[in-house]
Amino acid sequence: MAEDTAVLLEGKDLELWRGETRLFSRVSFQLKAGELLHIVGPNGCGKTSLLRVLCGLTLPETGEVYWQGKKLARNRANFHASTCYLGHRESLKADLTAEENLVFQLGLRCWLSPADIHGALERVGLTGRRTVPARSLSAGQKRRVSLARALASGAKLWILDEPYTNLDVAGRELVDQMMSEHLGRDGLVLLVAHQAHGVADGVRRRLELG
Amino acid sequence: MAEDTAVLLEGKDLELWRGETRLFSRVSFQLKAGELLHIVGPNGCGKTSLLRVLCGLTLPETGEVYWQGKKLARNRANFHASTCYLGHRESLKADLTAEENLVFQLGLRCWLSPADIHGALERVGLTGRRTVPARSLSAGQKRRVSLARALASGAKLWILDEPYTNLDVAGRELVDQMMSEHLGRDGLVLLVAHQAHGVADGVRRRLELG
Amino acid sequence: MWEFIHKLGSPPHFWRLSGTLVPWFGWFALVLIAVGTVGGLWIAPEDYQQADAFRIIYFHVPSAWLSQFGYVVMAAAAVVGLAWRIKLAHAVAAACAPIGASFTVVALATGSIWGKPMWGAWWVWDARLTSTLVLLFLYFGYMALRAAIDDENRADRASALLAIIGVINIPIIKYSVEWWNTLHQPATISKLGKPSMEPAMLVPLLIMWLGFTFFFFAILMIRTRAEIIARERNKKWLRDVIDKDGV
Amino acid sequence: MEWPGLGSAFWLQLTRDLRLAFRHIGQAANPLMFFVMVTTLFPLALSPAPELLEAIAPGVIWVSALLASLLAAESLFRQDVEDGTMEQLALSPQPLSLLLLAKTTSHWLMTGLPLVLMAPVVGHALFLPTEAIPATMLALLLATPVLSLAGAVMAALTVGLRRGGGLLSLLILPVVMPVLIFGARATDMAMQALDVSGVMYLLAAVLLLAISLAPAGMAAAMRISLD
Amino acid sequence: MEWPGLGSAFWLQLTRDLRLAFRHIGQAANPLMFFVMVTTLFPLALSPAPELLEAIAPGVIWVSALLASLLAAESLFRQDVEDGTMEQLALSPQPLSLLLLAKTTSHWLMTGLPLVLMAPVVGHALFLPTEAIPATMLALLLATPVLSLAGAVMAALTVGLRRGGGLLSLLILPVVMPVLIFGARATDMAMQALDVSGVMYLLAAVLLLAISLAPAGMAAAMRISLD
Ligand code: HEM
Ligand SMILES: Nc1ncnc2c1ncn2[C@@H]1O[C@H](COP(=O)(O)OP(=O)(O)OP(=O)(O)O)[C@@H](O)[C@H]1O
Ligand SMILES: Nc1ncnc2c1ncn2[C@@H]1O[C@H](COP(=O)(O)OP(=O)(O)OP(=O)(O)O)[C@@H](O)[C@H]1O
Ligand SMILES: [Mg+2]
Ligand SMILES: [Mg+2]
Repeated sequence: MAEDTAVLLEGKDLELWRGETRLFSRVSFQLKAGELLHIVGPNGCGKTSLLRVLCGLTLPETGEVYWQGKKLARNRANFHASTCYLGHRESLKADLTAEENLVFQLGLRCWLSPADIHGALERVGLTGRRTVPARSLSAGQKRRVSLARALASGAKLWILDEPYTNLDVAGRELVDQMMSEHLGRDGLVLLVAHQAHGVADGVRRRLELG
Repeated sequence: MAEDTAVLLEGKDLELWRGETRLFSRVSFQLKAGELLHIVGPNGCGKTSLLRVLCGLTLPETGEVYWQGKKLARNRANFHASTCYLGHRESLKADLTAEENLVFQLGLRCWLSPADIHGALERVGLTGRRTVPARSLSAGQKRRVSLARALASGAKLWILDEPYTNLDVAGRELVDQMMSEHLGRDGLVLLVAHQAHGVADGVRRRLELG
Repeated sequence: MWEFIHKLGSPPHFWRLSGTLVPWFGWFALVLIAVGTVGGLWIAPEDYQQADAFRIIYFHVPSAWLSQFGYVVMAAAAVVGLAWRIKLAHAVAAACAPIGASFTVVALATGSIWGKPMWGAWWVWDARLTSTLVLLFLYFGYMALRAAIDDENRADRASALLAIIGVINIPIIKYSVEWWNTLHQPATISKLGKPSMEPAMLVPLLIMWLGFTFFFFAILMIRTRAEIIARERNKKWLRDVIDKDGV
Repeated sequence: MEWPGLGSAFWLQLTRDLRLAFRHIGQAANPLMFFVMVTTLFPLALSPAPELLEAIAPGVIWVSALLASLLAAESLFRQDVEDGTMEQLALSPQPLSLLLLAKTTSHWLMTGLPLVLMAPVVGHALFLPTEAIPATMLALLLATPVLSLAGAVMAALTVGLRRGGGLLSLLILPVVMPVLIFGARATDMAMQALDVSGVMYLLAAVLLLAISLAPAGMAAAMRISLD
Repeated sequence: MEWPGLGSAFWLQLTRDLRLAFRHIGQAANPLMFFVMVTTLFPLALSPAPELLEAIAPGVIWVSALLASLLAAESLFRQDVEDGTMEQLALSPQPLSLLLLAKTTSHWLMTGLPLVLMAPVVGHALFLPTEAIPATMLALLLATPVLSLAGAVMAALTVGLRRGGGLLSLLILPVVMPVLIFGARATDMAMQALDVSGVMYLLAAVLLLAISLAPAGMAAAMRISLD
């Protein structure tokens, strides 16, 4: 049941508690190939937490997440092989260069030639900073490295938590382009962003939290 | 020479190198009471580095920074007592609550009653999260804690590096309000932000980098 | 089995059950310990070589036994809690740790009091003694870890994992006397078939042992109820129950 | 979906950690430094009577080995968790246990292996009879990985938490005490020219046990800490 | 401009770090537990003959002192630098050296002081003659702060000059070793009922030197590292 028309990612009435407070409950949605889900809500309403539940980092109080119809816990490896998660923190080793970081992180999930990685880095405009350790990259440049990771990962599902953060105007346009292309390739995008995204075509849905 | 009409903060042809690359050179500006300087430029052009030079964390290659006419190195304590710096990273202790963090950080620079701190936290909308350690605050909530620090610090010069990051719409408006009020109080603001800020009144200047 | 676990796993049910059981266990323990003490300290004959010093065995052995049994109970509860995500099991484990720790302390204390006349030293570095000390450290580690984690859910799971890892130590304690030739008494009671102890000494010991065990469970249930109160404080059923018939 | 095999994943993780370690050569050197200090301290501090030193040599070697690995366990996973790379490991298709095992291996290569190699030097400094040294080295070779593995499990349990208070040591020491006992016994017996094979088998058994159980434990603990 | 005085700043920093270490007062017991364990290790590793233990007691006590100070030193400042709070300290009107000194003090309170307090217990467990204990405690009281200060300077250096900066940490060896040796010597002499005042004066002198020089050194290293 993995045709592109079928539901790929599904969340069934998810509920999550933090301390005494219930962040969200009865959150359900379905996502097909080529669809983008834009999750919005005020600060602290639980968007990031929801994303972490969806990619299997956090156990929900109740509810289940399904990937290609199977429970996430059942086929975790398969799911992770086809997802790419960009969190609030770019997860870079401060002492390694952007390239070294990508080579390692992507090497765990797919076979890549150095050319692919150079291509991705060039796409996000970091060719000039080959030799700089991630520590001394600027905030926006770090963010761009994460974008390059998403590009090169060849993942089917992108989970982006505020990808526009720290990016200049050109950078924000780049993100929009990337997402449109990805959707065009029948990819899925889970987007959390406070400002409106610029994805014109493709199926776009909204999920209001809180 | 510390009347409000006088120049309070001044940078005289600052130049900074990083590795092989020159980030900026011959950067000069003057800032009077009640003025806002909006520093803009593409990612990695050196905005953050400039701010760090201005608040004395980084030594410039050439040039000098003056506060109230005196060299910064001369009256560091005086200068730091009247500045508040918000960087890319919120500098919070993950294990302390927002309140504990503020009590400590502000306690080093001024005398405050708990009421003041509560007031600031209430202003930024964190009253509901008194008991939560900063670790488990959401990204936007952390940013709001930093805003509260600026509010309560009673500093004359605010140095804000992308204060809008991770904030929802209401949060971004809050930042604009805060800045307008601060300028109204004859405060100074050094702002780095990629999107246009919403400060209507007060003297506003732009500095293009890179 | 499955149903049973989940039925027992529901706090309200456990609350009712324990409410009825605690008094019974308590009284059993009291009576047995009283009988055992009398039997052990007065009726039982003197030991031909240790004179009266040996009588401390009636407190030493049961507490030493419970120090291990308590850990096993804690680990078992932890397994249940992790495997079936039953919160009550975690509560039991949490309640168990301090009890087990205190029995371990008693075992160590009585042991070293006994050791003074027997070995001429309060403490010797012998395998069983050491592994018992390790057991105490394990209890402390468990409690320290639990205390260090703010989020209750995570505290439960992390400390449960630790408890399970620590189980390795139990067989070491149990069989240390066989594996290494130690100063410490080898199994004299637990030897199947004919115990190498005359009944007049043995019977009170067994009674004590039973009494201590009942005592252990009584305390365990009481502490678990306390845990439940702490965890379910803003649940409706608890308020109703407590309003109806107190704690 | 297809993804690179376990072998290459393990290798990738291992090489990355080693590269990082060598960039922070200082931190990596700490445990070794400690080891040297301790072993030189005893002869210098105590009345340096050879027979006394010889008597305490096993204890010194083993305790300092244990403490050195303890010292290093603290910073095993902490940095990865703080900079968010651990999250990415947990989200990779590779089994987390494998990756953490790789991290532990590199950690052992940086802390445990040097101890094994230094054993002869230390042994001489403490007048350990030469015939006891091979046995000691073998025992260390078998025991130090266990120390690293145990340390790794506990580190994974406590990584999310505020440091200090020696919580980690409180958790590790009880678990590793048996290893210490066996190891020291091996050295002791070798000094008296007794047959050590029995102890060695025991240590080897413990090592196998640790290798087979610890990775799963680490992974479970880490997933809890990341939650 | 006016700002709170040095005293209150020092106090604020101190209390914050202590609170970070011990969220619950119960955790204050952990360091004590830690020393109990470390000292139980040696008898385990050695054949537990009282006279032997007595002979090595000084070494054991002082090694665990060294360990305790090293254990925490490595990450004494690293976390603050990484989460950016150190930046804020450097930007506060208070002198950085004072604040870092406060941090070091809290570190000592967590690691050094417990050792001093536990010395009698530990000593007893290792059959240290009772008359040697007061001298040992005094020596520890003088020496452990030096260890903490040296560790702090080392930490500031490693945090700062990242690549291979740790190698500089070897520089503290010349500082630390004498302290340890003299300390252990003090215990040793006290055991033989010799006059220890000389050693004590020496330790005190070293302590004064360290207190007067270390803070400036830390601050300088830290400012470089923040640049
Ligand atoms: C601090 C010192 C001591 C400790 C930590 C200690 C610990 C233990 C432990 C853990 C057990 C096993 C209980 C069980 O599994 O049911 C035990 C049993 C026993 N201990 Fe001790 N003990 C100590 C000192 C002594 C001394 C000094 C004596 C007498 C010479 C003694 C005599 C016994 C006896 C007779 C048993 C029952 C053996 C059996 O049948 O299993 N213990 N002790
Ligand atoms: N132990 C706790 N007790 C109470 N509330 C908690 C606890 N831990 C986390 N929270 C709350 O859970 C929420 C987590 O929010 P999350 O990070 O998912 O928000 P978000 O939607 O991503 O916000 P942002 O837009 O700022 O990123 C926060 O409001 C936080 O205050
Ligand atoms: N060792 C180095 N060699 C070369 N370039 C370096 C080195 N260290 C830092 N840089 C460069 O210095 C710049 C620092 O930029 P800075 O953080 O000031 O940028 P920024 O204007 O704040 O960017 P952003 O808008 O993304 O925050 C980056 O471009 C970085 O690549
Ligand atoms: Mg978020
Ligand atoms: Mg910047």
